[in-house]
Amino acid sequence: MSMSLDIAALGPMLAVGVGAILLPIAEVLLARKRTFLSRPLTRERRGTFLAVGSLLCLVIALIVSFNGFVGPVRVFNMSNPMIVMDRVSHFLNIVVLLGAAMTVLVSVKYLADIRTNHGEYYALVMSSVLGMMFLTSATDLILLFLALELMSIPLYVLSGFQRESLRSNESALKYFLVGSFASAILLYGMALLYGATGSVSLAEIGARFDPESAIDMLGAALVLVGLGFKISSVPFHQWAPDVYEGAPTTVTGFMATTVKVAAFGALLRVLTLALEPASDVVYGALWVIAVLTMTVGNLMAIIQQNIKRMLAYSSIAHAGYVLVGLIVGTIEGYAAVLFYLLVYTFMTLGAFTVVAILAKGGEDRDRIDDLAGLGATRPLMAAAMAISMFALAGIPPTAGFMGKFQLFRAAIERGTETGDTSLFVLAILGVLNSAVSLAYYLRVPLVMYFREPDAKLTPDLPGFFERFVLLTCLAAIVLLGVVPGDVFVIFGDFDILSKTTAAAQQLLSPPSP
Amino acid sequence: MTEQVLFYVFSFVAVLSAGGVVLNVRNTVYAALCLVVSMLSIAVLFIMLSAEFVGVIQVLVYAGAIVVLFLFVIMLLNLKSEDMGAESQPLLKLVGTLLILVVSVKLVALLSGTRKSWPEVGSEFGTVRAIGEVLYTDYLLAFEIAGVLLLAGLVAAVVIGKQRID
Amino acid sequence: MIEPWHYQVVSALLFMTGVLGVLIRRNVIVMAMCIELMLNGANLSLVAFSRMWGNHDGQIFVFMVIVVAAVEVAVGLAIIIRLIANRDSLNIEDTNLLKW
Amino acid sequence: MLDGIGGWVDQHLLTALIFSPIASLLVPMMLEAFGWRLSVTMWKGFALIVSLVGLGLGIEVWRRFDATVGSMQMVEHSTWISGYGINYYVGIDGISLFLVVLAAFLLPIILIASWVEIAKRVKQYIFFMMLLQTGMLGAFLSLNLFLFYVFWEVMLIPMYFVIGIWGGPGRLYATVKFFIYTMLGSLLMLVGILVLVFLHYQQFPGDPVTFDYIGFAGAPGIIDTPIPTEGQPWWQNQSCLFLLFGLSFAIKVPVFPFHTWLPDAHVEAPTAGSVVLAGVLLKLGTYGFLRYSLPLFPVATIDLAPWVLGLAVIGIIYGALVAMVQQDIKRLVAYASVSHLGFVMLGLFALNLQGLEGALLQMVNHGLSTGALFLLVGMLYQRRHVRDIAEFGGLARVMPTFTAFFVITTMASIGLPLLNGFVGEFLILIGIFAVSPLVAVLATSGIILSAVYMLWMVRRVFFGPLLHDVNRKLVDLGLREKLVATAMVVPMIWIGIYPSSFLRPMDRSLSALLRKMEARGADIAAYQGLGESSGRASKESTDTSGPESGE
Amino acid sequence: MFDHVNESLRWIPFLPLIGAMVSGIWLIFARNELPRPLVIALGCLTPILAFALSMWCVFQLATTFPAGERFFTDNLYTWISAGDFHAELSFLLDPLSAVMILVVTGVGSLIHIYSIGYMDEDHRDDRGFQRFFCYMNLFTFLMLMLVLGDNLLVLFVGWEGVGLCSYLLIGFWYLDDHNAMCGQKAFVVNRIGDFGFLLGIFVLFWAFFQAGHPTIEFHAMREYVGEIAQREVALPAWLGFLPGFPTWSLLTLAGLLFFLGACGKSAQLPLYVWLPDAMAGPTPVSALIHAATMVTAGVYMVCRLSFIYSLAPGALATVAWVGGLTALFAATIALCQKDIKKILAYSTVSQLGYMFLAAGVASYSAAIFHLVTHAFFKALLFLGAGSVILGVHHEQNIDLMGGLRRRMPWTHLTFLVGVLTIAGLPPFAAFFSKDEILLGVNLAHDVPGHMVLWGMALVTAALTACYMLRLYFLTFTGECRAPIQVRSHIREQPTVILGPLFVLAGLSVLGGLAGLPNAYGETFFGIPRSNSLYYFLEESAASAHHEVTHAREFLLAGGAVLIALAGVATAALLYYYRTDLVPKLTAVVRPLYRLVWNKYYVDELYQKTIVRPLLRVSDAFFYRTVDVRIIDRIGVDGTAKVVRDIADRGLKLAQTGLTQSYVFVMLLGSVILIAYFVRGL
Repeated sequence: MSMSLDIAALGPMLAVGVGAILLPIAEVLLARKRTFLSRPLTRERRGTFLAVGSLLCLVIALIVSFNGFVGPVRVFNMSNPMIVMDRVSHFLNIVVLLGAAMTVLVSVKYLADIRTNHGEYYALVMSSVLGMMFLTSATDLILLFLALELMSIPLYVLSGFQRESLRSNESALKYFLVGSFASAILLYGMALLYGATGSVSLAEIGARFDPESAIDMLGAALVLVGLGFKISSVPFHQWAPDVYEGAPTTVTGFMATTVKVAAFGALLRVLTLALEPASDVVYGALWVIAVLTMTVGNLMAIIQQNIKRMLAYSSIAHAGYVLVGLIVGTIEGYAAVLFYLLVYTFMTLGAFTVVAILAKGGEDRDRIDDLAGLGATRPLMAAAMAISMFALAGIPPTAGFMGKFQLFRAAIERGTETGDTSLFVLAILGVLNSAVSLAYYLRVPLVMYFREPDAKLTPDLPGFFERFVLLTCLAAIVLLGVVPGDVFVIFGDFDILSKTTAAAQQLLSPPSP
Repeated sequence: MTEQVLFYVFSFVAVLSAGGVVLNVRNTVYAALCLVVSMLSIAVLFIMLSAEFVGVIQVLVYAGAIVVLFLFVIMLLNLKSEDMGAESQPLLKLVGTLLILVVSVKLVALLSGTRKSWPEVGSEFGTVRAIGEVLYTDYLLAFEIAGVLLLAGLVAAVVIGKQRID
Repeated sequence: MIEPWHYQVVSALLFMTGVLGVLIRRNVIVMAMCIELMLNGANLSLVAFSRMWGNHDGQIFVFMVIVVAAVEVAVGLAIIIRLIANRDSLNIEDTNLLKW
Repeated sequence: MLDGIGGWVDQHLLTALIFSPIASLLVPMMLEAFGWRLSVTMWKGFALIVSLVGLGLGIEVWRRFDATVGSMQMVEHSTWISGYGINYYVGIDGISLFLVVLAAFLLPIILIASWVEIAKRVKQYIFFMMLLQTGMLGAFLSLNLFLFYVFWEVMLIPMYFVIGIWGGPGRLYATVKFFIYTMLGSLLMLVGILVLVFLHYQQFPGDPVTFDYIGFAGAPGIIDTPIPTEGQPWWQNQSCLFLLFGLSFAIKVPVFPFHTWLPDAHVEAPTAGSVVLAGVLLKLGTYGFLRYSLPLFPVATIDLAPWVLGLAVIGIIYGALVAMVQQDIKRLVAYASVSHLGFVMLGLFALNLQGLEGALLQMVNHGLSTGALFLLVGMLYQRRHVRDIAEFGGLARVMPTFTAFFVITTMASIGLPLLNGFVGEFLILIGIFAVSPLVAVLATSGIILSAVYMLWMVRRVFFGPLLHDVNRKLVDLGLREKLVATAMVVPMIWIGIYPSSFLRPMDRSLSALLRKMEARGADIAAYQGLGESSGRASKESTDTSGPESGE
Repeated sequence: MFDHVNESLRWIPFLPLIGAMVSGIWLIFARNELPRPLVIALGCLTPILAFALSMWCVFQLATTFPAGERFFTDNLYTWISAGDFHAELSFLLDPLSAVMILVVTGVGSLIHIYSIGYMDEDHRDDRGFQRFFCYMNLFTFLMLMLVLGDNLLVLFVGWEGVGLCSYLLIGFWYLDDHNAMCGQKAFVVNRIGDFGFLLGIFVLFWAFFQAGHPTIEFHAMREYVGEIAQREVALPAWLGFLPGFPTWSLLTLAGLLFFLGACGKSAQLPLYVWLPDAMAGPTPVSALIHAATMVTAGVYMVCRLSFIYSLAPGALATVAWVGGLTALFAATIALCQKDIKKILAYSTVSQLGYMFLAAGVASYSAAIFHLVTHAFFKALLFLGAGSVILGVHHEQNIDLMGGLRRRMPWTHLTFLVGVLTIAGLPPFAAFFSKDEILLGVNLAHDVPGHMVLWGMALVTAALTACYMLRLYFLTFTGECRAPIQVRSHIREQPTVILGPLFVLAGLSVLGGLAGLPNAYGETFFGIPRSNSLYYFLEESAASAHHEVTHAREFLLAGGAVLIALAGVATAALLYYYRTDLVPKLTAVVRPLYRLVWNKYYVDELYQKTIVRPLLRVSDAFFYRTVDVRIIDRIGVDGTAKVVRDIADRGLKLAQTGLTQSYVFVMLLGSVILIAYFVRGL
């Protein structure tokens, strides 16, 4: 049999994969008494080296993805295209890579602060990222499952990375148990889908899917449960707060952003390719899930004292917002989803970065009160935090508002076209929710600016990496909010909005490789 | 005829020993052993479904590696009998159990409704050769990813598991 | 005559047994085992379907699942060991520092 | 270089007006970035200069304004987010003119007034005030619904900080309450805007989707969208949309049951905050009604008018009664604002020229007189750091100048003729009388009550014996404060004596608005209880008069 | 400036305004006081110049303009214009306003001069002297706006403005809280009247608007009033108790509304309560504002709108009755007061009632006539009282006076003239004006119960004579009851104070000639149409014309004189010859006496029924209950709390931290999802 493999289609993955494979080796080499630098390295130096290395891979991957975006749609293996490298996957990969890169940058100092600076960290991050990238592009159940696990398993460990801290252990254990439980359910669902249609490729499943048959629908439901777990949508969300709170802050940031992005990518694929025939039932279910997710997330966030936990709930709520775009199911809707995921990454990472910088003396300082007086002591951090909060709350002229605006715009547009009241109600509930969300988002600037700083707990200055990340997030939040059109012109006419739209178009009309 | 006997026997054993894993509260080791039994019988079912390769893998990896790993850990922590205090949320678990029973019944009913017959398949079907061909052509990518996954798992297990980090 | 649905029933039973175990057993190791049971259930149905459709996708899938399962168990057990090292208990209910 | 800028400003007057406050801050920021240490005074001085430039621009706008046309003037239009119909689209007409001028006028006064009051975090203070100014001006001038919404929201953040950082003891509660309350309303408005936009998109399938409120270059704008009055789905009807918009405006105004954030905000806010709040921010609510609710949903306006009128009247009387029993001067003035803005609402929903012009003028009046009251109270607070009426008494003896200004302002706000308040209130009342004499009667009784609470406050603060010895040592206004007070009082007298210079520019725009409402299916003639027969009368008589057909 | 008479009109009000502005701005911005001479020049010269100018204008009016169109306007600019509503800022000089401005500027100037002396040694307040003249000038300006206003709105400007000045001047000595409170009371009560006034404007404007002539300008209204004469307004159902329900004549409604305003401004029942308290101000203020000019604005307004009232008999009757009742009511109260100024205040109320009575029977000229004479003698009385008060060192209680005749002869003389005038004895001015009023009432057949009114008017006249004489006797006759240390220093006042007294006394004596009734004119002097005021005013406010024989006129007059004499006699008996009778008498009618002595408890009534309940309701119910508790705590914070509690008390419980509960929830969720997906399940 003849195979025609298009290795280059995997460009971005290769870059990251190489990193994932080489970093552990590099770590071992660097850890020796006599390194090629001919003298033993402190753990910090080692960490920095590895971070830079992984950063290198990520940046290469980024560049490749940017190129891929403007290029044609490609698949790895013509005879059995398990992945499709279309604009959606490229776009989401870019988002994931950005998130990962920023995480890596922040981690260097943070790991030193919490005294768990192990080189494996970066290897695990890289392999997780690899999983995410495959997840966003997978069009095949097998690959979907594999990628999901490749993404999750390193995360189980990463969240338990503070080996000595009970909270970290607990977070890891919970994540592991509930996570693998969920993936087992997902697997069973996949099995049923396969049994119902006799194929593992999403496109063919979609072609043969029979909404009347019970097994098909059963499989669909179970798959939705599995993916719903990954995007932490109610009622499959409860692991998120615990895990996010216990995990090291940078890991939390990483999980809260990239994992969601990738999982939403998978969800997009499944919904558009496989479950299209069952769309009305699926969307009906998603409507309820979206409303629940927004509401529960926001309500629970109000009563939190720990900022990581609060952000966990806020990330749940935001998953709800994004679902709105999925439910709309138009080009605008999907474009809004993509855009929102990008924006969301910056907003949330900005916040988590600040929290990470606050860590000191081997432990996190993640109570909201720990931020008291930050506005006076550390203006940049405070500003970043505040703007992230306002963005998350969706106040113009920040990117968060732009994202929400597009989501609700899509909903209303579809609603007015079809006279579908449910979409209008969804939008109303959405905006009411974001009004509720103010209750906790505003608390952070309130504490930072209106409270007097605690004298003995002045956080240390953000280092170069951190400052870089903060400024990047700030710039992105503001620019994406003010001129969402042509933000990334520097990357060669990269008009986000039109790009998301273009990507969404490809999503709706799956390209024939 | 023999097929039916085999099927019923092994599926019975499989489910029974699976139940053993769940219900055997006293001794974790027994639970692990039940797991082995269940997996072996599942392997038999695999082979009955003319999936030799997978069956073999099932025996080697699952029974041979995974469960051994379990046992190893159990021994390492040498806790034969687990003694957990009082149940903290009995009601929830009761309801859950009932729910599961109901769902299982429904599920069985539903699945038994789907009547389909076996297609004729060549003798090649499910052999190592056949699987190998597909695996290294169509599913090459998946295979590679599985490799990375194993590496990642290795690193992960090491970093989290090893007793002390210098 | 044994038909595909027989196997499906068995797999479903296995799967649900696993679910039951995860729900009611408080010993984390046993919970991990039960997850393996769930995976096995899924595997069985995959193989059965693969036979039913006469294509190999299902078996490949199972192969991959077994790999995944192995990794999962390795990692999971590592985490559990770490847990034991820090807190001498296998009871899942003892790990609830993080709540609300 | 300079005349280059000059030329640009000459071309883009409104843009310059909107963005000069915030943009000009780049200069000192640059300087500081390059290592110059600017002293606090330099910052203040710079801010003052900038605000004065803004005032100059505002006056220039007024000078250029052509009172003989009712349409938008000095329009600027350029694409912001292509493909989304989101444009940078600003323009001014008789409705927004004086609110803009007012805003531009108040900023320097506020800065001078708070020259010493603001001691800590001066840079942040200046930044927020400038941002606030930009937001307010933008909201008044924008003609693109998206742009409007953005500016509308942008104002919240600086106000949040101004109250929260420089406010009184209860500031946290007050500021969060203010923020969430306002945001809740405006988010609903966002949904309303979206529905409108896509209704428009459906009505005019040929055109691209647009957020432009008034069509640019011949294209139909949102204002031209026919909106169903009944039929399915219910949420595309005028009434529903009116409510979506109206709630946010009503909260901002604030209309009766939604008013409780205002006293808290006023009491806790620093002087500057209170002045901006009372002076300009509240006007955005009434402005919103006038600019958007009335012309967009004329039929719903008339259908729901009874409710609005009811709430407004309740607000007038209720606010006055509650103000009467306040012990805290600022709280008293805050409730007085509720009462006064009730008048404005009445004027708006009178839907005749008298009412509308009165309402619009009253917005300016309220900005001046209540703003002045807050300024004066602030001066008092600077000296004694208390606001309890009981703490004072007999101040007229030690602070005659202060007393004089305060009494004049009071008289203005209770609507004494030859001062600004009277013109507005009179026009509003005579306007609403045409719609519902009963409402007019109730509202007019409000002017009795206003005299009661204001004079009572004046008496207890300024007259009677000097009970507290601390008050004996109070010093009268200094030069700076006299300047501020005079600057506030002069326009009051001007409006009171020669209101035409304000009424005339409004006239065309407002009558155009009324014609627009009629063109969009509002039967205003029938709505005017007296106007109805007046329609006949005017047809018989030679002049085509009638309260609604102003020309 | 004098080249054209129209142009010159505006300067009549503006001259005092200049004075007010200069000293006012100085007061605001400077710390010290202007030099006294300058203050006096500004304060007194401006009204005097205004007076001269008014004389000239009136002379022009009377001579250059032919009878029939004796009016001209001075139009400055369009003040308010919105839609069809236009209000010019323009002044109108016609016979009515001519009379008024002469009174205002004339009497005003005299009082200004008087004030120089009166305020001279007042040291209660630094810069008080200048402040006083500033306010007085401001008042003069606004009063002139009021009387010269060419339309309702300008009239209203003056209307409210004089209210403000009265507020400021009553509370002039603000350091005494009581004074401030009185000023506030005056302002608020006046506002109640203004409430009616405004509504009246609205009614008239829209009525004329519907008739196709949107205007509030007097001559235009008068021209078109016929077109709306027949308009009826439907009353809402809850007004069913009113007479004439369900519809009222629109003009009646308007007339009543305006009259409400008049009641406020001119202290008629039930809104008279502020005037007695207004005496807290300096005496010249009482003389100028609360006797001569401002309080008569209501009468002026009714006459100004006579063309409406003449078409609204219901309104007119109401005016008459309220006036008559007020006259009687106030006179009774005045009987027992002990404060010299309070007595004069109540007599003012009573006299104003007289004027309204006159206006109510449509004899407007009589009303104006009495207004003029009243301005003379009441100003005289107040100024005299002021000089007395100065003499006894700011003592106002007449029980502590007495025997001042010898110590202050000139004051005594002028005061006596005033007393006799108000008592209505010939040949003093008030005799003629009162006489005309009584005649008018007696003949007004179309007013229901006009004979009753006539009787009340006669009784009032008697009472007036009685209490004024009482005042006179108690103050000037008998032996001095003032405290010893004061007694020795009681001196006659300087010329600057006495001068105005003499002038006013002269006017009180001769003022009657302005409106000498035709009967007297023809009988004694052979002058036909000697009631020149009547004919002069006819074209601005046409009074009802009654054919009446001279005999009847004399008869009525004689009756009136007898009545007055009776009152005089009673007073003389009780307070001069047999002073010992008074205690006995009061002992006999003690409850009645106490009732009257406490002014019928009207103030207390208002306090109990209106003021206190309003405050209590506002505080306890509206503020503390509705605002704080219901809206804020339950409504706003309540919502927030509920939202929070949903999480804190509810959802939170699901987040147990126990893994297996999460598993359970997931399971539950999946089952529901499956049930929704697989209909069969």
